[in-house]
Amino acid sequence: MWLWFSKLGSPRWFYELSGRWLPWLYGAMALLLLVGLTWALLFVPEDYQQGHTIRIMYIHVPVASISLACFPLMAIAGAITLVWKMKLADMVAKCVAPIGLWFTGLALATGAIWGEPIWGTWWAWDARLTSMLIQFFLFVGVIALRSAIESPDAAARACAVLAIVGAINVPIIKYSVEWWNTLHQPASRISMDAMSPNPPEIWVPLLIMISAVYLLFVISLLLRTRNEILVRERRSQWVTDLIARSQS
Amino acid sequence: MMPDTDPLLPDTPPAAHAEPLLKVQSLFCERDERVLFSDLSFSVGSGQLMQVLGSNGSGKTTLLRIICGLNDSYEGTILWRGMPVTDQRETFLASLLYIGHRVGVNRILTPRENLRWSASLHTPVDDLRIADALARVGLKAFEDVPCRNLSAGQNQRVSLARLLISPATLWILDEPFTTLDVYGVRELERLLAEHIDNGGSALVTTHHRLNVPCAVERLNLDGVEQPL
Amino acid sequence: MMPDTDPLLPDTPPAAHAEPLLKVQSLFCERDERVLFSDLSFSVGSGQLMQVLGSNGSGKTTLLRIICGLNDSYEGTILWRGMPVTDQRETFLASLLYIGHRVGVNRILTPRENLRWSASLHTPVDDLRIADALARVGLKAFEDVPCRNLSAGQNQRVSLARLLISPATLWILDEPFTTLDVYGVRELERLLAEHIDNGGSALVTTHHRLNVPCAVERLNLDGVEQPL
Amino acid sequence: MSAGTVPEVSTWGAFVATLRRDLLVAFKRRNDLLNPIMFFLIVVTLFPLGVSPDPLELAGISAGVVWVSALLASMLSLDNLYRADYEDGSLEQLLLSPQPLFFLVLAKNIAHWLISGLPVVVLSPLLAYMLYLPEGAYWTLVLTLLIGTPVLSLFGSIGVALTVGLGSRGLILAVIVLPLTMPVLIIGAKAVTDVMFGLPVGSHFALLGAMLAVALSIAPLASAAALRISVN
Amino acid sequence: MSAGTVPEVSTWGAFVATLRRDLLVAFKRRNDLLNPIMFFLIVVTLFPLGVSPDPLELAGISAGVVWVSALLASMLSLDNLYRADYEDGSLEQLLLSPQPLFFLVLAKNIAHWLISGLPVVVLSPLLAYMLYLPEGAYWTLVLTLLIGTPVLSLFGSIGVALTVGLGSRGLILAVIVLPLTMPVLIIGAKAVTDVMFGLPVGSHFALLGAMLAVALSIAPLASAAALRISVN
Ligand code: HEM
Ligand SMILES: Nc1ncnc2c1ncn2[C@@H]1O[C@H](COP(=O)(O)OP(=O)(O)OP(=O)(O)O)[C@@H](O)[C@H]1O
Ligand SMILES: Nc1ncnc2c1ncn2[C@@H]1O[C@H](COP(=O)(O)OP(=O)(O)OP(=O)(O)O)[C@@H](O)[C@H]1O
Ligand SMILES: [Mg+2]
Ligand SMILES: [Mg+2]
Repeated sequence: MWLWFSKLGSPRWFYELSGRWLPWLYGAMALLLLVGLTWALLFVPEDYQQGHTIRIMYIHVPVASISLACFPLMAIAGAITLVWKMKLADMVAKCVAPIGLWFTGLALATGAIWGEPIWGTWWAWDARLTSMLIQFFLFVGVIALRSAIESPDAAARACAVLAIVGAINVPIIKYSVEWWNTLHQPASRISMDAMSPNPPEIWVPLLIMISAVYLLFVISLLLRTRNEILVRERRSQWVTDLIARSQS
Repeated sequence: MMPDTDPLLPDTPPAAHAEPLLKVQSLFCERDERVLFSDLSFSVGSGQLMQVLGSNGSGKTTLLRIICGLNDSYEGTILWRGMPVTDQRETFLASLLYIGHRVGVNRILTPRENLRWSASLHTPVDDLRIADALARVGLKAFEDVPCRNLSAGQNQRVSLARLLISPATLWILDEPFTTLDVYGVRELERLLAEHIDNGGSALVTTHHRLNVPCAVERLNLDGVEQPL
Repeated sequence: MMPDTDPLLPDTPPAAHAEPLLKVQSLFCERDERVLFSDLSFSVGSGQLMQVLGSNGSGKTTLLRIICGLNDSYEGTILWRGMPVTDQRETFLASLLYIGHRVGVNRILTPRENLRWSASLHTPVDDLRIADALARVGLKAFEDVPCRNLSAGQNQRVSLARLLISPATLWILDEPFTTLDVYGVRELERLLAEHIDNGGSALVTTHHRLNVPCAVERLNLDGVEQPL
Repeated sequence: MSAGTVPEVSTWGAFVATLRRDLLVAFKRRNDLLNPIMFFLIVVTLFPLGVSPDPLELAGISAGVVWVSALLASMLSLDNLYRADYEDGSLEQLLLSPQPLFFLVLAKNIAHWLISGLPVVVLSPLLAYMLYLPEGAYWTLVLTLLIGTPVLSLFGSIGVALTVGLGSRGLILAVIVLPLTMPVLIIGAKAVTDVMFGLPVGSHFALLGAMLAVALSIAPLASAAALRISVN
Repeated sequence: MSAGTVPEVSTWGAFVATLRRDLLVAFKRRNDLLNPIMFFLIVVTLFPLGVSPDPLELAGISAGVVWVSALLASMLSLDNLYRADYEDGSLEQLLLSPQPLFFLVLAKNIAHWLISGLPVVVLSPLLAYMLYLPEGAYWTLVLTLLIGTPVLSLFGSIGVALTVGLGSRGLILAVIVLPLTMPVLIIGAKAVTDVMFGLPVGSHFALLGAMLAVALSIAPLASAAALRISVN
């Protein structure tokens, strides 16, 4: 176990392993995305109320659900950085922040685009929307702090502290926001209940899209992390060898 | 590089007294991809004064901050009385007095108030001791002037007064002679000599030739002579 | 105290050359109800190097800032080429270069960018001059490193590089040797000597003995020897 | 000055000395005492000016405005918490104290709250009156602020500790701290509005209390860790 | 380095160099560019959280809230204007330049507005939308901010210049600057609300324009004088 752990901490090992995984991940994602998108865009029946706009769901829901996973992931990586000083954990923490920001932004954007035809407004101070917005701010804070601190080592630990404090806060924020607005606008709440009576034609492609976007997330995280590994280890022997090999 | 057991073995440096208090073993540090020092080992015993030399940017300040624990981007071991400092932070800090480039003097407070707080962080002392210390560093008339109204050298003196009220064994001073006038320099040298006489030890960076009655070890961080 | 007309009269100080550029007449200044100096008069001619001495808190920094016009709580007259500086601020400033306790180096920018801006405030110079100046003060490899990543002495060197790109006649330097290593001290002394040779003049405070080939006048601000 | 003896140390003494020192600094610069109040007052007056002087409209937003202003006042005063100490080197001395950093940081946070939080709490009824807050909600407002502002100081302290070594000021601190403190704002302001509508507010107070407890136990730790990182 | 010749000087060159330098510092710390916008966004978010998420209620206060937030964002970013220069000694160098201080200060103020004012103006429609500002008032809001924020930078600069030598931060600045800038806030917000009610707003714009003209000609002078005092 400990061996595995220390091995996992080795950027080189991670780089090589992920290099072997990537082609498979690419393939799987391409397949799922192709199936999911064609199904969602061409074959899913029009909703009797929402019309074609229902198709935005196939982007919105996967993106939104992944964005929720990013902050906890960052906090866990941060905790590992602080406790075991594992470099790889910090690289992951660093790379997941912008991805989380993008996915949160995308969820906000797709939600807004969807909301326009459904609610007649791009934005409402609904509980879920608001907590997403605050999460967006939290990501911005972490990224701003990372870019403001110049020493990578100090930045790693400072961001880890912030991510952990933020992660303790995320549930509190979510709870307080939800509880804050249910009195005023219970109608605009989104929930799985709305989906349950729906037939499999609707939720099967959704599941496919969720898996596809999850893979997209994993791939982008891997690519970013690999890039980060190369940058940080650029003076180590194996990276120099790698560069020499790729150039010849 | 150095034997890490018996300090009485013949290859210990001549001035190292009985027991090496601080021991630095194969220290490595790089900043901005420039190696500042690698495999640096030395020890400071009680009653030993070590002057750290090196040209600008050679890593003197960095070394001192690493030893104090203010900077932890290094590899290697630092031992205090034979135990790694990381395992006994509090004990080590209780025997340490550090004065850095930034003197640690609040500009709103008076010298007296500044010293009172500094002391309370380590060992509280009574006001008489503080007044004595301030008088000895030449601030007799300035005890109750806000430090922002003092000159650069006077502020430096406030921070040096800490040396007089602290029971610390190890002094780590980063360019303490900066902005001191000739009297101040002489007084600080006298303080250093007293401390060494009493069995304390000190690690000091300065570009100036120390004029003290005791032996001064030199640690030079310059790999090559600087071309300037 | 001094004749304020013909500089060739016998009672001008021996090293004062032909024309007194800067002339300070019966200057009086008190701070916090302590008189720092009163009826202070001296002059600095071209090709003259004046070292201001005095114990900590005697008013050296205050004097230099008064001359530059950064501090105007004084009484007395300061003349530049025979005219009160207050009547010809711009002309005076165009011939002045001041480096104070705070070095005037932005910590985000690189040495190169810092120098470029400094120069543009007086006389813009091309990048080649700047690179030369930085190389001469020993920052050849550090031209594009943000200054916050430089050591204390390296920052001081950035500010000293200004001496090399400025056409100013009068240098006013407040403890410029602080944190410089021995090479830096030597280089700065060489710079000072060159400037004096070229007919420039300089007013320098430092507690260290200047080791320059030219004559050094001394202005001591201490009324009495300090008891320290 | 005898070498070799470890001096007797006193955590409580260091705690009190640090608390007293920070209060002393604030008292010497009387501005530090006056400014949070003045800022609070000014920001609150911005609203009648910027929004509308209509009593009814103001009454509706009064609780929120007072709370938002308290939040901003607390955040703005945070900058003083470690900055001066960082710049003059006192922070290094603090970190090199053999005493547990947790308590020293806590002492500084308490001093900060006494200087900038408490005056705001005391002044709030006056401002609430100026904004036509309904009679019955005064005590709730004061109580929520009394429990909430220490949480703001404690969380804010983490943000300042993380950013104290950076050149840029104010804004990055706000960007980090404000999102973290939004729950306090929501619950505090909600409690006051709920009282205005005659709703029960016990659970709000329980929540605020829980937040204070969590903040008291965790925030100084996080601040201490952050300070070590910043000084590095 | 020949002694005795007065070097040829160029005010325009010094102006451009100073402007470029301040922008360069901001670009190197990309945060400086992002933070005013984020702060603006976050502060605007505080109001729905604190006051009420109700569209109608928010629409009523939206103009005021956007303006107050812009004012606060401008003020918070002001702290960067001279502080770093004061602390590292660059300010002394600025004062010792033979060039007229008026233009150097103006260059710094323009840089400050480009970094912190302009982004706020650009972002304001989005926030106005989130606060349900009625359709017709968008252009008025953007225009008032476009004319008003430079006035905030220019007046704010005087406040920073006066307080740059003081130890305490943020709050005293706010206490000095906010009252100075209240007229801008009142007129700017009023113009937007008037448009919402279909009233004419020409005179408001005339007033704002006049303020800008006055600020441009007087404020840099006052800032320059204040800087001289602060460095003393
Ligand atoms: C900016 C606006 C919006 C944001 C920020 C947003 C955010 C979210 C979030 C965070 C989730 C949770 C994903 C998960 O738990 O895995 C979600 C799910 C969902 N959203 Fe949105 N949303 C927005 C607008 C909308 C709109 C306008 C609709 C359409 C009526 C909508 C429909 C859904 C559905 C059906 C789900 C899946 C059900 C669920 O997992 O709870 N969303 N959205
Ligand atoms: N801001 C100030 N306000 C009031 N008095 C001051 C201020 N700064 C310095 N003083 C007083 O003026 C005197 C002279 O200070 P100055 O800085 O000129 O001394 P100095 O000769 O440069 O000393 P040093 O060698 O320490 O740099 C000091 O004794 C101090 O008490
Ligand atoms: N914050 C920092 N980040 C990255 N590198 C730094 C930092 N501070 C200093 N350095 C680098 O580390 C080197 C050593 O700096 P240090 O301050 O230890 O030198 P020093 O020997 O104390 O010099 P001086 O005599 O000028 O005080 C410098 O060359 C500098 O480039
Ligand atoms: Mg140093
Ligand atoms: Mg001085």
